Amino acid sequence: MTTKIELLPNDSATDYRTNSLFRLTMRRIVRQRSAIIGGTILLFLVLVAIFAPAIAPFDPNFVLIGHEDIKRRSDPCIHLLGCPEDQPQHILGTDGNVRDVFSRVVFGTRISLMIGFTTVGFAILVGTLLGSLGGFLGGWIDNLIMRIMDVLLAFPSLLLAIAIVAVLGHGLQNALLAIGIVSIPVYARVVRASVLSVKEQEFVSASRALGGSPMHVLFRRILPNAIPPLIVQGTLGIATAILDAAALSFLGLGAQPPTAEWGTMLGTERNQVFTAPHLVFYPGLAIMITVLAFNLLGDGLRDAIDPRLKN
Amino acid sequence: MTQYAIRRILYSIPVIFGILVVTFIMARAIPGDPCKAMLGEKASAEVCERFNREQGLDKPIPVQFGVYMKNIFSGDFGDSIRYSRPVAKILLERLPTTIELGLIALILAIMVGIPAGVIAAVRRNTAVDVGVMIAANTGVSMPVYWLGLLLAYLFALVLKDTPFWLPPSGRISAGLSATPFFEVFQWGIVEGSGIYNFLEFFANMYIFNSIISGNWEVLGDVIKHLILPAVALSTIPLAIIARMTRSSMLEVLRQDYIRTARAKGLFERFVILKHAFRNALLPVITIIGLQVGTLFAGAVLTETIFGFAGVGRMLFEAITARDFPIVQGFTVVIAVGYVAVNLLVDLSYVFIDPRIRLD
Amino acid sequence: MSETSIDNKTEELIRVQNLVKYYPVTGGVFRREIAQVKAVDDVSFSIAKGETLGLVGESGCGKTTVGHTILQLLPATSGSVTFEGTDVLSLKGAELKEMRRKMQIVFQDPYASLDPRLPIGESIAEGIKIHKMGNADERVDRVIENMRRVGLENYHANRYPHEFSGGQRQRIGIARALTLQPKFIVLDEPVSALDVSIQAQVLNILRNLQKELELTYLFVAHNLAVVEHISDRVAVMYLGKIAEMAPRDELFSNPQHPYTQALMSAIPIPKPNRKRERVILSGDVPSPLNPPNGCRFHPRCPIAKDICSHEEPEIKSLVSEPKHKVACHFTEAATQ
Amino acid sequence: MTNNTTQTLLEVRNLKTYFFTDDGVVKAVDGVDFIVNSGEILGLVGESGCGKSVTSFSILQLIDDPGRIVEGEIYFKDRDLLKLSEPEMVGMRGNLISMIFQQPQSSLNPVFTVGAQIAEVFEIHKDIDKKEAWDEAVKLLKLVGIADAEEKAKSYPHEMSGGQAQRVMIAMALALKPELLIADEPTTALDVTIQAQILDLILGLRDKMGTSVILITHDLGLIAETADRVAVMYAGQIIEQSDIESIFENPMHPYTQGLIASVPILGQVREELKVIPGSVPNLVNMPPGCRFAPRCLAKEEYTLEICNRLEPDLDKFRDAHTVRCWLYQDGENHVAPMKARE
Repeated sequence: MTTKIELLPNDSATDYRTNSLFRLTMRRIVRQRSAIIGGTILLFLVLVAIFAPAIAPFDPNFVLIGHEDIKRRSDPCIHLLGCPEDQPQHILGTDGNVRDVFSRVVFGTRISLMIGFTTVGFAILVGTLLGSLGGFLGGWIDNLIMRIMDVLLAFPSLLLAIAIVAVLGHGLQNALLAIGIVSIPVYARVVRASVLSVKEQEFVSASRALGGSPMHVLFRRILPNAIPPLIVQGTLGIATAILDAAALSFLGLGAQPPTAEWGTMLGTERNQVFTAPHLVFYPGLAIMITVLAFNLLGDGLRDAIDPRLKN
Repeated sequence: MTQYAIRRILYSIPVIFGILVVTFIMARAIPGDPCKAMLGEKASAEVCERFNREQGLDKPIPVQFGVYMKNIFSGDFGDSIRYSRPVAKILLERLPTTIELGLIALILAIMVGIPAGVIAAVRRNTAVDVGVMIAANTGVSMPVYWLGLLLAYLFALVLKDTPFWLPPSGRISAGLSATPFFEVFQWGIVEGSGIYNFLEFFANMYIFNSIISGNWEVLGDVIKHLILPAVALSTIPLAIIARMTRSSMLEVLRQDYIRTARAKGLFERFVILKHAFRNALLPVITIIGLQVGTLFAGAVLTETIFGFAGVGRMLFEAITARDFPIVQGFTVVIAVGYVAVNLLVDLSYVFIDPRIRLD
Repeated sequence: MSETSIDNKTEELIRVQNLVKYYPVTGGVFRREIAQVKAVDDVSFSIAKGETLGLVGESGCGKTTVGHTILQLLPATSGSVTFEGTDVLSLKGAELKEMRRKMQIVFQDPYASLDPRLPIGESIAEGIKIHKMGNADERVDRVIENMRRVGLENYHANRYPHEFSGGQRQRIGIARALTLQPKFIVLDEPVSALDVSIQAQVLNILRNLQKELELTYLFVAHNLAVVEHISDRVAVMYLGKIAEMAPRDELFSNPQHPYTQALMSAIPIPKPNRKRERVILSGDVPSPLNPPNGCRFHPRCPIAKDICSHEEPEIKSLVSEPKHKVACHFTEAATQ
Repeated sequence: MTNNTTQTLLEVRNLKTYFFTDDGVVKAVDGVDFIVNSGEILGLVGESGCGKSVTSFSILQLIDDPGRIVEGEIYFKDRDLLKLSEPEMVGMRGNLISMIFQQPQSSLNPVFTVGAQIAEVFEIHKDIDKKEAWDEAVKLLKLVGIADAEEKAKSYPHEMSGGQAQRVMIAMALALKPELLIADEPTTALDVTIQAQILDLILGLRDKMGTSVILITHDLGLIAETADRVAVMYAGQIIEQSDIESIFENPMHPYTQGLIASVPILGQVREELKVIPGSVPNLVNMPPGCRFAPRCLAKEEYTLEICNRLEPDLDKFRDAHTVRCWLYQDGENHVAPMKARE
């Protein structure tokens, strides 16, 4: 025999549409003003990075001497805004080596986004491995992993990155490695914490009671549910990584001239702040906007994913 | 309660040991010949051999580590290659500058960040809240050095010849000097003695020194020099503290006991200031402890821009000059100091959260 | 212990003997183990095929731990669980996996017991996928069959847990437990998180399924009225031990243990103007970390005497009704 | 204590409290009317999400964002609470009207001692110093049956059991002998044996002080054993209201009937429990007509078509027994099938 139970009143049989958690989350994200603003800026930046050669009027490393009648560190000149037509147009002016600053800022987008995604990708990979291992296995393995993470966290992260670069040698690659290493503990902790909390959920017990092996339980039940906080942390982490990488470059430890990297551009011209402030202003603004985009997006994602912060 | 304290203190021992291991490895992990890396490619074989012997680099690694540990615990961080002086001495000279700058920045961040966060939480979803959050998000996204340069440009150049003018670099104007307070008072302490070094450390904090010795002209000048770097340095911690205060307050405000407080007949401002704030403070204090790290890292950038002869700038110069003993020594001290601050923060919970006492 | 014989006419399916579960308590500077929470302390019972044993008690009495330990979701400290002659607690790996097909569980919290990322059809199918039973078509048939059993429709399979009400989710949990065609199901407070009108739906389903599929239940709950409604026999737990156990009608008409009596009189009955003599127990339930010496109930017991504070009563059958067992110094059993 | 004439202490008229969420307007309380006479216990019963807690928070105006009282009057001794200024309302809370909650432990502030939290009530409403307030708090703790009150006053909420914490909450609520106590599921989070203690305590103190009580619960047994009158809520409305005997012996609304029949009763084994099909409607999209119509078996039995179109009123039926159901009411082109009106 079967037990007949009437359905919910709003369970009309014709309504076959389902709402996956993913779609529901997407809808909640769309409601977050900050996520939308951050996402839009990010989309814009990605487009700029992809189409940089089309947008930039010059090659970022092209020295204009001998091609145009232009001085070093000339002020921005925009014809539409009243700059005399007989002067060559450079929207953001030129730098100390007589290169077009606008083109360099545009190409800098590529490097910064690349820095953000690669370092955080690396840190998430390693951090997830360590965190899930520790959280799932527990015991001395967990203890050992977390103590090592504690040591890494005992250094102010940017300072540790500086020290690592100081040892390994200056350069963009080493800077990326250094920032990647110092970000690992954050992800290891996030993953471990969510593994521990998901592990206690009844649906995980149910999976075990159904005969699921430890690997099945870890990879099919626990880890997928630990991903959302990781995405939030990763987005915020990209912001920090870009900011830190720019700081390293500013100090001359990261990307080396003539690379069109925003921190490097700022660093090489920082003494000109009183004479040619545009050389300092625009690269810094680009850094800030990019970092802000990731911060806003991360904030919005967190609010959308963490129902406790919702009404 | 004491158990919690003891456990927390014991907990930091392996961490400090780890710090020593990491910094030890650092100096040995230099790719290629460490001697050439430090003394330059042109260093001859004999020079290098002597250098390795002096630095103990020719001994087996475990022995080197033993020596390293022993030296550090006796306060010996080796000699700077560039200055040929003990690293410890250089550190002691430089530290007061950074502490003063960092403290002012931290106080600024707390005094502005916490009220901003509380107000944003209480006025949730109003223009005030949105404004604070936009400012905070912009703040955490700001490159410190960029903000520093812009501030310098604005206050030193644009506002030149106005009362708002501020000096773009240095700690004190040329022509003024911060005579150590013990000399002003003519305590007659012998230069170089232990007590002299001790007092000099404090005298090197100019604000403290000029208040003690009552030199108001110097005080004003020193404060003028401190404003820009302190503001730049405090931006990120301030923004982070404001955000954390807001979210912590929001979390607490939806707790059951807040409803109880209202149901008792408490006026809203007491509900917020008495019942909510104290509970919201815990995560904020943790985050403040972590900001000390941000301040140290930020000091490298800020001091470099504003020409402050502090620890941060020295570290930067040492890295550029490949003066490894200084890099190593400074890193150890900053990391241990950072651990100590966070230890103190954890211990302070005992006084704020009664639940910890049970543990 | 004396709990070995149950009704001779019926076949015994599962027997729990001297089950003990202690949790370590760490403390001190080095977080060493300094004490043990005696969550379950020497519990024995058996359940016959097709029977429902109700396990009832207040929070912290160890009733849920019993259910979880039987299924090896928690390792037991000592004792044995015999299922159809097999010692369950010693099973590992493939043998344990095989045993899981026969013993299932339904959890208390309908919200937490379903993976929020999976459409419920997938959740229900998880067991048969793990055990690689049948081909894809057969699996779909099995899932739909079990969804219908609990009153869900085909098209529900593609929906997600958050689209269902609490009662529906609990029915999904039941369907998931049924797919492996188990013989025995631990029902761990299956209706305590549900509204009263929904409770009745789920209780009726559980009853009908038991008849239809010849299931055996261990029904864990804190609500005495619900337990009375669904059980054939009832065991009352207090601080990790069974205080009293008897066939349902016997227990409710003739409660012997003062704790059982107090528990029954504490339950409000929806009939106004029925003035009852109430036994209101004083004090709180003691912590299982430091259970009282002697009879664990003695500090709150209205009839406690000297002996109760130092001698622990054994669980014994009543002279008049051998199926009725009580752990109290002051029942007729004591004079046996 | 005795009341010579029944006086109305609290009257709620057409109360509407809505929550303005991203998903739409949740009409948690949508036109609630009831009265509480002085000295009586009114049981407010209903399933989760029916709006009984929101109703009680509305009385004290403790509705958090994004909720708002959009309409209605709440007369407390002939003064409309909704028209009071904020300071006047604050002066009422904890003084003339007080409240206890479902989760006693989380309802106490973890960073203050329980003694200080009780003493605070005196400091707010009475002009007495800290020392006196503390002494009063200790006295109250003794009154609510906490042994070793002097010592216990210095302890923190996490050091107490749920039962003790609820005693502290009761001490706090009854400190100033309020005229109305709102008890929101005061025993739901507690074990049955502790629940009996707490109920005993509330009833005992009420007899001493003559406080009127609104007892909010989902437990029909609890209502039957404690309340004088009952109001049954469903989907944001009161659907039946009467004295206690009448409602249990002669429930009129099909929902009330179903609710009573679906609960297992100790000592009464029934083969099959009666079931109310379906579940509570979505409070954002309420069905037109009667809110219970989609689940109503009586509607099917009598083939009432009006239920799906028009909402019935809460009508007085017999004496003080009111019910919101078309079975007993005539409407446009509708003649009540049970002829219950005569």
